[in-house]
Amino acid sequence: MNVDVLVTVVKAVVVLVLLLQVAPIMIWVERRGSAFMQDRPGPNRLGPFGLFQGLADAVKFLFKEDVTPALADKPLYLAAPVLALLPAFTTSVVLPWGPNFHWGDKDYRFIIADADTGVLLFLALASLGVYSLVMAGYASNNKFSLLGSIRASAQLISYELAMTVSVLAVVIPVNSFNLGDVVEYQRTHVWNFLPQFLGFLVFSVAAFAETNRLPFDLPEAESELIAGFHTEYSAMRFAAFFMAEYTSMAALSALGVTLYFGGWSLPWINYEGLGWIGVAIGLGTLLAKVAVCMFIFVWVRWTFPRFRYDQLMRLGWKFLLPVAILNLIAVAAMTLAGWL
Amino acid sequence: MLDLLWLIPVLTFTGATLNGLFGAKLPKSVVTAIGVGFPGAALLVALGALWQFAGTAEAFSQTYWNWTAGSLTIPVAFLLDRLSAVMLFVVTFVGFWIHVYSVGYMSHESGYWRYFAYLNLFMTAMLLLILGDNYLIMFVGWEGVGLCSYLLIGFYYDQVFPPYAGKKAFIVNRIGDFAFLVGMFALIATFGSLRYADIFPQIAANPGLVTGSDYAFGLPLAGFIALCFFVGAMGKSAQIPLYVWLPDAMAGPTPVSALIHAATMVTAGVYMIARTNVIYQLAPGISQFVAVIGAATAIFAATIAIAQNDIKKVLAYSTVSQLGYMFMAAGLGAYSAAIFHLGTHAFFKALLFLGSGSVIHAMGGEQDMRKMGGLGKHLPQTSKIYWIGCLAIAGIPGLAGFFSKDEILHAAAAEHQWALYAVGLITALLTAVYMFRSHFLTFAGKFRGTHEQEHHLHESPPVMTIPLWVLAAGAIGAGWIGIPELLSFGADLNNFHDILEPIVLQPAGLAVEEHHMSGALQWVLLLLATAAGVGGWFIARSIYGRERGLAADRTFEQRWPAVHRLLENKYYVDEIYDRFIVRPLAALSYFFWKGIDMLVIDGAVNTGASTVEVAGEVGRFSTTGNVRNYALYFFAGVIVLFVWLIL
Amino acid sequence: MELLVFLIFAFLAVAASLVVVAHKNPVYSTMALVVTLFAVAVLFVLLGAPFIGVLQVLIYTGAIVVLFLFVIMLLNIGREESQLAGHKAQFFTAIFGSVLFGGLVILALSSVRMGAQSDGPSLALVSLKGLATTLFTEYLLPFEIIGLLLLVAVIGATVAARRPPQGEGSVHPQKEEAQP
Amino acid sequence: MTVPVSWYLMLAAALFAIGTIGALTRRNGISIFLSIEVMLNAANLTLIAYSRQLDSHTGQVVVFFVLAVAAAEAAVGLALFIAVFRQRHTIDLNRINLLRW
Repeated sequence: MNVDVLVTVVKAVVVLVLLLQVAPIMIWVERRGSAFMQDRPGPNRLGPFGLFQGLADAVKFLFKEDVTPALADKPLYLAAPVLALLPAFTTSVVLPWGPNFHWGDKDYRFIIADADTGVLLFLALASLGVYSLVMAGYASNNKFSLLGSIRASAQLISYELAMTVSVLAVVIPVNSFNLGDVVEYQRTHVWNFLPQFLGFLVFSVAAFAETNRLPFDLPEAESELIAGFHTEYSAMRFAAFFMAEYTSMAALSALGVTLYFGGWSLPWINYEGLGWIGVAIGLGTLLAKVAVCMFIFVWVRWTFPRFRYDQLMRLGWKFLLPVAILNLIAVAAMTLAGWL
Repeated sequence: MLDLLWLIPVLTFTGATLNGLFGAKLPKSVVTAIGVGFPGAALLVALGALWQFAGTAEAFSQTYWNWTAGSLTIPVAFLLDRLSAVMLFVVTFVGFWIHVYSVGYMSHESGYWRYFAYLNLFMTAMLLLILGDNYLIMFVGWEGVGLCSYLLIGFYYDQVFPPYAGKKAFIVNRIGDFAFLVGMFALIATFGSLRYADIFPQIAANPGLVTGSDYAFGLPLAGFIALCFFVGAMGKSAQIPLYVWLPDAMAGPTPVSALIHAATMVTAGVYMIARTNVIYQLAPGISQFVAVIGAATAIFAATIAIAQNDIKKVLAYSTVSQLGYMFMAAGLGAYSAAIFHLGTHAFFKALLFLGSGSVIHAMGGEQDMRKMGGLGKHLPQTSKIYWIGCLAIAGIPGLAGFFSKDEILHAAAAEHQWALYAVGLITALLTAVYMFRSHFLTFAGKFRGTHEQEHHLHESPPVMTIPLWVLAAGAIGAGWIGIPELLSFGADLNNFHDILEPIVLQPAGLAVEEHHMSGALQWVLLLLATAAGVGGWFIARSIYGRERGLAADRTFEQRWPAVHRLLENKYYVDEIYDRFIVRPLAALSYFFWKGIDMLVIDGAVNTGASTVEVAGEVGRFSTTGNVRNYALYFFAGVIVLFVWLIL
Repeated sequence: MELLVFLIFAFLAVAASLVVVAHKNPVYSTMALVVTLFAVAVLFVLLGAPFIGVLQVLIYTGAIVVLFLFVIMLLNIGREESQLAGHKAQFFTAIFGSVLFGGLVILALSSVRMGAQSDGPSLALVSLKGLATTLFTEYLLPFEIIGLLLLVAVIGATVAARRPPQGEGSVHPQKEEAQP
Repeated sequence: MTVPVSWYLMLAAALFAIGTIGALTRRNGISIFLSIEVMLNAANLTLIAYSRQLDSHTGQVVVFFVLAVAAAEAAVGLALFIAVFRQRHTIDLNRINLLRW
């Protein structure tokens, strides 16, 4: 068997295992975090600090009855949750998870798919996420679901634009779409959030919208649409949406960290000299940064109220997009001037 | 001043433009100032230019712009040589005084501003005609005067006859213009130019160029061009058979008749033939034809004039007759004599017309001589002036007509064209008869009109009489620049005889025939001419003088009713034209209208239209309104194209 | 390997496009279109145009087709399809013509065997820099014009889809008017 | 094992024919649009295939433009459908036949 293929498989397995842990952990973090913010105990029965609550939830989802509405459009109804997981997990193939490592007589990058089109591929795959929402809402044959789907499709397209433009601004000084190159660039220069603070702001706001998190959770807005596009889902299918949401949050966080906060790197550390320990430190650093981001997701969710739909659209089209374009132009000009 | 040659037509054109555009809104005094002031200024400039020209006597040419169409280049240029100098003087001088006269004559007309706009425009066109450096400029002027003639004949457009007469003049003139155009095309085709200075020296140096093989209709080029140009001149200058429009043109205001249909425009044909003399010299047959037509016109018109009762008609036929004289001279090769007669005729015929105008003005528009008579008492100045005009045209020695007419008869005799001479002499006699007849009928005897008219009779205001006296002076004195050799008593006082020497080019190889007549013969001829004039006066006096009035006419009518009717109805020429040309043409037009145009052409078009309509009726069912069907048609087309491409 | 990928995704593309064309429900058609587009994008990558492939997914499936879905759901277009006279003729003519056309092309292509190079696409072809250089030098003007076209399309779409002014859609101007 | 470029072209032809069938036989406006997108994609595939065959970027650049044009077409076309739907409450092209004789 080819060593290259073996290395790729190993990388993929490591990343997949890591990502699969996100959802259970996040269930606990979300519940305990919200409880902490609202000054109440939260789940505290199962294990220390209720740490096994995630496990319990998983078991519950697995054994609940899987209900399919009678008038649902069955194939689409069944396919939607599966489709939701697809972009969440596939996007991570272009992310750099750690420094280069040596195997056999070759250097490898800790990226599963070391593609030239890196970040574009990420965005392309992420943009497929909208289909699961739309399919789910449409197939449920429920007016709340349908409304959620319509909202989702419009919202995701709108914020994708702003996000893409802000990401492109990062790519300009790096001169490559490859996220590994982005990290390498930040190791020799200052982290991107400093010169591109505007872009970072736009990206983070768009990230909330892209993951349907509060304050942009219009597609599921429980006070208006019950549960939006997944109103009719239950049991493991519901859990799949849950998982997809947290996983894509993690993937987007990783992307944001990679783009603006040096990815797996910390300044003044010579990872290459440390060998496998360096790789471990890099991976740990990345996970730590992602964890901070995830906590911010939770923190924001329990802090801000929900936007109205027209406010959402106005913010996306009339504020974020112009700011992102402004940022793009500024970065391009600075790059031309040689400041970056 | 010679450099300001361009200013002369521009001045008159400015007058025409100002009056034409704003005249309706301007007060009458301003219209008068513009209408007379600009031709006056033009006259001053022309006199200045002529003064300077007389000093150098060199042909002067000025190019302003070149009009280029393909390989043909026509310069917009003016030429002042001796020929155009004479014409320039006649046109501006006589023209100006007729403008002055018009102020009085037209003072009560409603279209006062329009009249002066037209008249100034006419001056412009006429000046273009005579000053042009080439045939095209001449043609522009030629058409321009035709247009103004049409406009002015039809000046009283609210009446029935004047517009009709205007149309008639215009249409008859088109026949001649067509021939003129053909002649110009022949010139362009042969020489690639229309400039006099390009063509004539070339022909003079190498006559073989135009006299060689047949060009068209069995004529060599010279003959063809000469014939074409003469047909053009026939129309413009009212020669047989195209003279019919001129008598009708009297429907216009009388000063117009004086200026356009006596003094200037109708002489354009003579001017053109004099200008083209080289070609006519090389076409002796056509020249002879010109002379014969001229002579025939002269006597033909004179006989009609005798039986006319309308004072302006008499003068109109007189004009036709005198124009015939000029053409006779031109045909005989006596171009100087033709131009001489043109000049003197301009003076005395303008004088006569204006005099008749004065009479008509006094009579309140009445033109029939049978209702006049005894006006000498009421209009003493007009009577005298008219008398001078009659003497001048009759060829009484000492006045202008005598000298110029004598030149022409002399030329005929010198060429041994005795038949033409005889015709000329008889015409001279007839001329004297009908002119004095008109004078006697108008001014002598008792008044035959209504009491109201008699009460109303008055002498014309000075603004009309002063131009009359100026022209009368011309009618008396204009002849003295060309005193015949015989009367010069040794000194060469005939200043006009050689005036066209630089213009009349001698074609190479054409022998100069010096016809020298014996002194005695010349004396005899001179006396004969004088006798004709004086005899005419006596005849007229004995028939119409004193109190006799119209009695003789009635006697004549009773004795030879057929002859009288024939003459009174102008030999039925108009009726003949109507019967043999106008009506067949109308019938043919009707046939083309109903048969060809409506049946064939419209039918073809309508057939096409209804075919399309039927096709549309059927084809519209393919437009189902369903976009998908259209897409299918589109796709079918793509397949066809594709198959065609790969096969 | 390439052959395998090609065969899989070619089959996927054809099958999905058949669903696009044949399915009565426009939502299914749209979903099938997504599959077709994705499959073709993979083929683009195989042909040495990874950038175009990614763009295809990003723009086509990520934005354009979502727009289709949005409109389908907004207008709630069901399965109802009318049956009008003359449809059968249209139907069979279209199928016959299309099959004829496709058959002709495939027939024509089967006789020529081109591009059987043993090596994959050249590095220069795959390189993003080369594509960018071509796009921004040789095709700069068309690129700018396309930008203009998109702007015009945005304006046109906005105008075409706008409600008549007196509708409830124009809350904001009324609000501004209400102020003294 | 490499695939001859002509196979891609044949695939494109097949896709194009399928798309054409859809565009000509469907009555739902949106479905026709979708079929047209399939046709566009077939054309794109051809362009990319020739880009590979000729080792030139031009084909890819043209596909880039086609993508942009498709975006514009979708935007305007869908806006028109919405406008038409407001008026006639259908986008069945058999019922939108104002151009009928």
